[in-house]
Amino acid sequence: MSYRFTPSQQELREKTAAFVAREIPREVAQEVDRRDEYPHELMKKLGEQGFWKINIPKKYGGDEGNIIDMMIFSEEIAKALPVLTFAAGNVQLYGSNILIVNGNDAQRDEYLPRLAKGELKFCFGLTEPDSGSDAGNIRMSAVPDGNDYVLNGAKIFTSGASVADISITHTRTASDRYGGITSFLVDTRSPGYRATPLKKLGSKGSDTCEVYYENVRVSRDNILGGPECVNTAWPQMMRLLNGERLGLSATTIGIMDTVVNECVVHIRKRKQRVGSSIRLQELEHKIAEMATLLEAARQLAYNTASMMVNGVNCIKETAMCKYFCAETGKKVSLMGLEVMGADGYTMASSVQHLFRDISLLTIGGGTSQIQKNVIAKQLGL
Amino acid sequence: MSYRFTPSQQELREKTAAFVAREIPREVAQEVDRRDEYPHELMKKLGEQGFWKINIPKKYGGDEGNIIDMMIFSEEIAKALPVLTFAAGNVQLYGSNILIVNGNDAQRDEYLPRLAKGELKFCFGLTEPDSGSDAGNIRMSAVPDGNDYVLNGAKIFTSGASVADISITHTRTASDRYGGITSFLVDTRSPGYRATPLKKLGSKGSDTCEVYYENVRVSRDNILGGPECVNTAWPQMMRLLNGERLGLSATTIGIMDTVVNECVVHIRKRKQRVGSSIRLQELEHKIAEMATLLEAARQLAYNTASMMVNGVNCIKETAMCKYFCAETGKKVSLMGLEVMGADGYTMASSVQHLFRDISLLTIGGGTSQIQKNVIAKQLGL
Amino acid sequence: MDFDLNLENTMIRDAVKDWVSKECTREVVGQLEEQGQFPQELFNKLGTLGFSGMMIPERFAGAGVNTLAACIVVEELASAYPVLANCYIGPTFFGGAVISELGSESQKERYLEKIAAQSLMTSLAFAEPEDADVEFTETTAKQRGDQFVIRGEKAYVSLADQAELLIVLARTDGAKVDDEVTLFCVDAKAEGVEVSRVDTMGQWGANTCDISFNDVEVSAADILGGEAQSGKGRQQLASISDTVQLAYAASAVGMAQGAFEYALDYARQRVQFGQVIARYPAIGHMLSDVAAKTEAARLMVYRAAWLREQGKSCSDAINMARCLGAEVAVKSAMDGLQILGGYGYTMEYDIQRYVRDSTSLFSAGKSLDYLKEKISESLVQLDY
Amino acid sequence: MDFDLNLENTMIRDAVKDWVSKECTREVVGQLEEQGQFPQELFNKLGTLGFSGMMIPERFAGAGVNTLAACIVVEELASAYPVLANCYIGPTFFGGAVISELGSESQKERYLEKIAAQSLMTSLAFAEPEDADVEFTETTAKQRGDQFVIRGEKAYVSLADQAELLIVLARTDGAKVDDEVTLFCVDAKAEGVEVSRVDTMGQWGANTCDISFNDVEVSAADILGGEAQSGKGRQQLASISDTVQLAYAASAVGMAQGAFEYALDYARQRVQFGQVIARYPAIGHMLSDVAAKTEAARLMVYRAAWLREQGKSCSDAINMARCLGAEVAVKSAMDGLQILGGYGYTMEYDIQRYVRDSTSLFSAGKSLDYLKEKISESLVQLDY
Repeated sequence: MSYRFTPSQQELREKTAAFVAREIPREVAQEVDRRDEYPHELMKKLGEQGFWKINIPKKYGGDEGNIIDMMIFSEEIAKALPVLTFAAGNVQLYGSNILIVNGNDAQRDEYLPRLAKGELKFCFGLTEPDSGSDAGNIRMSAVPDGNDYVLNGAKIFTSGASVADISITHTRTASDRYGGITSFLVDTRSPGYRATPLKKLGSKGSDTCEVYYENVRVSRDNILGGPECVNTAWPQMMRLLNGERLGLSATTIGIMDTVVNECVVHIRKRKQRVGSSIRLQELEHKIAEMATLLEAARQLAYNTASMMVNGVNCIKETAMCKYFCAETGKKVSLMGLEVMGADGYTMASSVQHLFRDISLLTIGGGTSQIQKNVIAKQLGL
Repeated sequence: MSYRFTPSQQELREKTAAFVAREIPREVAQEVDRRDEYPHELMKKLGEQGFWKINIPKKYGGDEGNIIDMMIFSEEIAKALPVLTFAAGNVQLYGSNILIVNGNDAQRDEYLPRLAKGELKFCFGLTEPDSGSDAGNIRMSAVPDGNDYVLNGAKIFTSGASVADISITHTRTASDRYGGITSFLVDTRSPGYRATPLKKLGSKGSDTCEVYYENVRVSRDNILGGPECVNTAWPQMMRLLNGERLGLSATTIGIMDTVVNECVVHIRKRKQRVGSSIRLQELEHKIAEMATLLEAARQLAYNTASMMVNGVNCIKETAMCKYFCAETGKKVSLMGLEVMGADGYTMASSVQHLFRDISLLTIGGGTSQIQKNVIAKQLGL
Repeated sequence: MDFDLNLENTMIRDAVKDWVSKECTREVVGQLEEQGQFPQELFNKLGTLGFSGMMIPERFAGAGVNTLAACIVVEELASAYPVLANCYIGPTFFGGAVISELGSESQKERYLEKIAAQSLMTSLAFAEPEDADVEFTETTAKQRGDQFVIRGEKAYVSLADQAELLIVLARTDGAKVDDEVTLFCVDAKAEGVEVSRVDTMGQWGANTCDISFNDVEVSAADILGGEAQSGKGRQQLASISDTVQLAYAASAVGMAQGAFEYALDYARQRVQFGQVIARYPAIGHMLSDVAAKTEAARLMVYRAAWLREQGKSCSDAINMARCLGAEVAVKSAMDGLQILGGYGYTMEYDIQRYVRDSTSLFSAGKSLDYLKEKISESLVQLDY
Repeated sequence: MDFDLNLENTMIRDAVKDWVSKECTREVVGQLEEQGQFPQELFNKLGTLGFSGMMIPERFAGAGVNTLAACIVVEELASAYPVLANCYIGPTFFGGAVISELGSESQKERYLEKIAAQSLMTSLAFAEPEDADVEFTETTAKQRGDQFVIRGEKAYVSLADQAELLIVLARTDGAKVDDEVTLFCVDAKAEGVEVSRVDTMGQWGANTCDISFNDVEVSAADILGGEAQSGKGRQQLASISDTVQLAYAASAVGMAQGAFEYALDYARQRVQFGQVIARYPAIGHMLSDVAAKTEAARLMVYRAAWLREQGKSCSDAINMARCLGAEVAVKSAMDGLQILGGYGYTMEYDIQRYVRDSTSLFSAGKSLDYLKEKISESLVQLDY
């Protein structure tokens, strides 16, 4: 029992941290937030540096890393610009990972090499206006027509939908609630596909969209996993959940790390200016609590990941992890805002930026309430 | 990086769990609590089963286990009877561990073999009526007189002081606040030594005493570590802190484990009786939260322990661990009381028993406030 | 708006405070705690103040209904000795208020005068060992002519061993739906009533009891409010719930205040690192937080009492006060324990008592999650 | 005790509520938010209601001091549009209350009438870029004959870009101890005053500004309260702090209420798994908790306002209300965000605005830890 990263994981962390230090100074992060534009340039640079290969199998030109590698990448990136981990998800998670887990060989052969090179982006069209936590309540229709299906309906909160090349689109193909959902690889250049980005509190630049499908035509070969996978999108999605939860957890850890550091620097400066004072105890204790919560979240996240890597069933644990990390991250960010005072409330401060970004994380990827439902069920309740 | 116990550690866990199942059914635990008597019989049985050898070096007849072994033992025992982990501390921690870390060869040779056999108990006389969190404020005097020292003063909150054979007693031997403290091995049969147990909210049976020393005579050879260790009790004590914090953390984990299980059983029963109902969601979510907090505490504790085992400097981390585990344990126990309702408020319920016991753990072994001071300092504040 | 107590209530508060400071000294309460018995003597002394009639109209020998004053008495008692507050709640709220509001004329005549004289303890026997929810009531009342025969088990009944009058929830033969229940006034000394004490973590002396009803006979006239109220227990329970929860809310605020003052007192004297610990933000801010939340909960209780007195809708206000009260009472006790540290953990100091007593508020009368459920049901229907 | 508003204040509340529902519609506020500018037009409309004189005696053209009513106005404005509440606080509390209480006769004559007509915005320039604490004030006021020359930097001054009057904290030459400071009334358009906006996470339109004072000349008569008050800024600040914090406390309660109603409204309509989500305890209990804490904080604010009006000691009450208010305002907004989920995260829905605006309460005027420090200082000296 020990907490140890492999040498290649340590290398990945250093490489990612170096990328962040070089390419994402605070001004760059602030600018992405201010302009609310997808970080195309940073994405391109990430690709050039080989970060898209992390989780792609060797035979497709990748590094064949596991969830821990993905988390290391996300944590380091999130320290400076959390939204970039979501954008990276358009390649690593909703592209490569989905195809590795649920695609068929033809789909993998077609897309993985190009994903590894940064030539493609995917997005994940699941949520609809009336289906949030109730994710199975999918209404978008996919009606067979010869060798094709014709898709009609609307999606919402699809990140990267206006910049992606392929949208993994969930549709209703049979009445059975969970057994009648089919996932298609939809070319976003198809006629009838239209995506409009939403303005949001945070995670600006994620290109989170409302998407409309009007008679979008897709070949049955583009069913995720191939034609035989019709009506299996729900179990396909279940296979992704553990990884998604852990990836989001890593993002929260990166965020907390920076919040804690910013607060430490802030109070140190204040002490240099006005001297040590017992009056600062309250704020110092707040920071001690924040740092402790971060440490607990970090240990929980990476140990849960190692369960997953070791093939242990860990639905309960990943749900706990996502729930704990997101709620803790929100709490730590709020405490950070309080510690930073008026300074933290300005747009120049990374703490408010990270606070706005993390506020999504108790919602996206399954709300805390849904995670608790899952945990309770796994506890036999 | 992975969460893994060695086969011998797994064996130890099973052996301890079997002991608990066999020897400490709820009625026994309740009886210890009710009578508020030191659990002599259980201590004797633990000794017979070889549990005192866990952390004693092989050359003294022990198993040479590390802090993780100690934690496994504490966690399993605490599931049924937390106070027994404190009583066990009279052998393992304040006896064996102190001698291993701070004793000299003569002292080790004299005591360790007997400790391994369960023939001796030690207690740790540090706190005084006016020195709690301010532990350095020691006033008990030790005045040299020939080859002896003469001790006068009072200690408080010394666990096991009326049943122990030896009290590791901290005294003031020079005016320097932290550099003038000396620790003696005081034979409790010495004339002038008097210990009276205190009645407490919980941890009943710990034999936590007020202790009075009236002209208690101790040879200078009985200075912990030998005569050359005069005035070094403070750094000696610092060497014990990481282990103590981790041991207490393990106790909280055992407590939380039982609280969560009791609540799960309680709600399952209720569901069997009245059927599933959305009205139970609140309580189910509470349990999900409790189970999550337990998981986070567990990961934090054992990973911090593995840092210590690997020789990493971990003052900050053990302080975080003790602080997080104790506060979380208190919170989880309070939530448990709420979930259990009127059932949990009866003396028959282990939840109220564990709640009363854990309420000490944000205080003893360094309060949460002191841990936060330590953490803040380690963060450079 | 006026946040001052009126003269009458100011005088009542002063009188109780004065009495408490003289009679409920640390020594007295400490001894009573050690004995763990119903504090009969102290309770009798309290009775001489005449506060038990505060929820009873004057025509039944009561002091006239003064809900706010009754809450203030509960609050002051609870701040020094929560058990005594519970003892007072028995006659005043469970007995006086419930019978005054829901009793039949003959029940009022039979009980109220004795209650007002504090010589008749009333207990509410609603919950059962298996469930506290009304719809799972298994205790039955079988009709035999003009009589009913009650059979079943009740659990966690406060002070049943001291009670003369038990108000018992049962299901009659004719009950058609799950929540068609009936409340009976049962003589606690009647044949077939068996009361046994349950050991609890706190509230020692306000003895929690289980009760067996082994074919206990009562008449139709013993139905609370008279025979016409048969099967209407559910509605009566809603009104009783407000009464009971208001009393517990007041008690919660008193406990919060008592634990707070005790901890503050200690923190102002205890010196560590050369300074009284109240001066450390780690301690001082804990205290200021509790002080603020206690004051807020107190205002909630007074507002709820005032609404109830004015005959206005008050269930939400009461349930909110009760939930906030429990939260701050437990917080105040737990923070106090932390502030007193090792000393607080010993039975020598009173803070452990507040810890043990305040945690009874998780389930006193109803669980907090039940009360929050009621509030949220009401919010859903609310018209903003 | 009386928990009803009197007739006058009821009418004022109704009038504000009515005005808010008509003028501060979601559409209007949404547009103003998008522009991110001082809401001049809406503010002018508000001015026609004549509420800016509520902290000003009648003899100075005010409405007569009605602290409770002023708090109610703040509360109602904040519940729909927190920025507008801050705009109202500027003249009414920073201007009207401060000048009425502390100004010299000539200052009152000069400013109050215009303030009462809401045509003179006042800002408080106390904090500095490096520190918000008085004793670290580095801005100096050097005396030159009858004049003072102010030089220094002030930070995080609300609405300074709209202000005509700045009340500025400075240290005079003669200051002997760290906290001997002086408050000056400075014309915001005076030569040497440079105001620059600071982008903030929320409170868009209630523009936060930095100010440079580059040798700004004022006369001794411009010392707040007149020349005799030179060096006595510290005491004046204590009184101003109460005024300011009471206003922010009221604003906090308004925000809590606004966010709560918004979330409740959504939760009553949004269906998931075949049921409106307000019916799920996970959502319903969140709402009931916020409802209770908002009500409690509101009572704390009203009590604080009432104490202040009665001339009673009110600093603790105000600071407690302010801390509880901030806590529940942020909680209400954050819980609301959670309840609205993905929708709440978009700028299309208002809850994100409450999140951004309410978090300003961590540092509005003073930090929460500073206020808790004040409360605990007072507790230590308290006589129970």
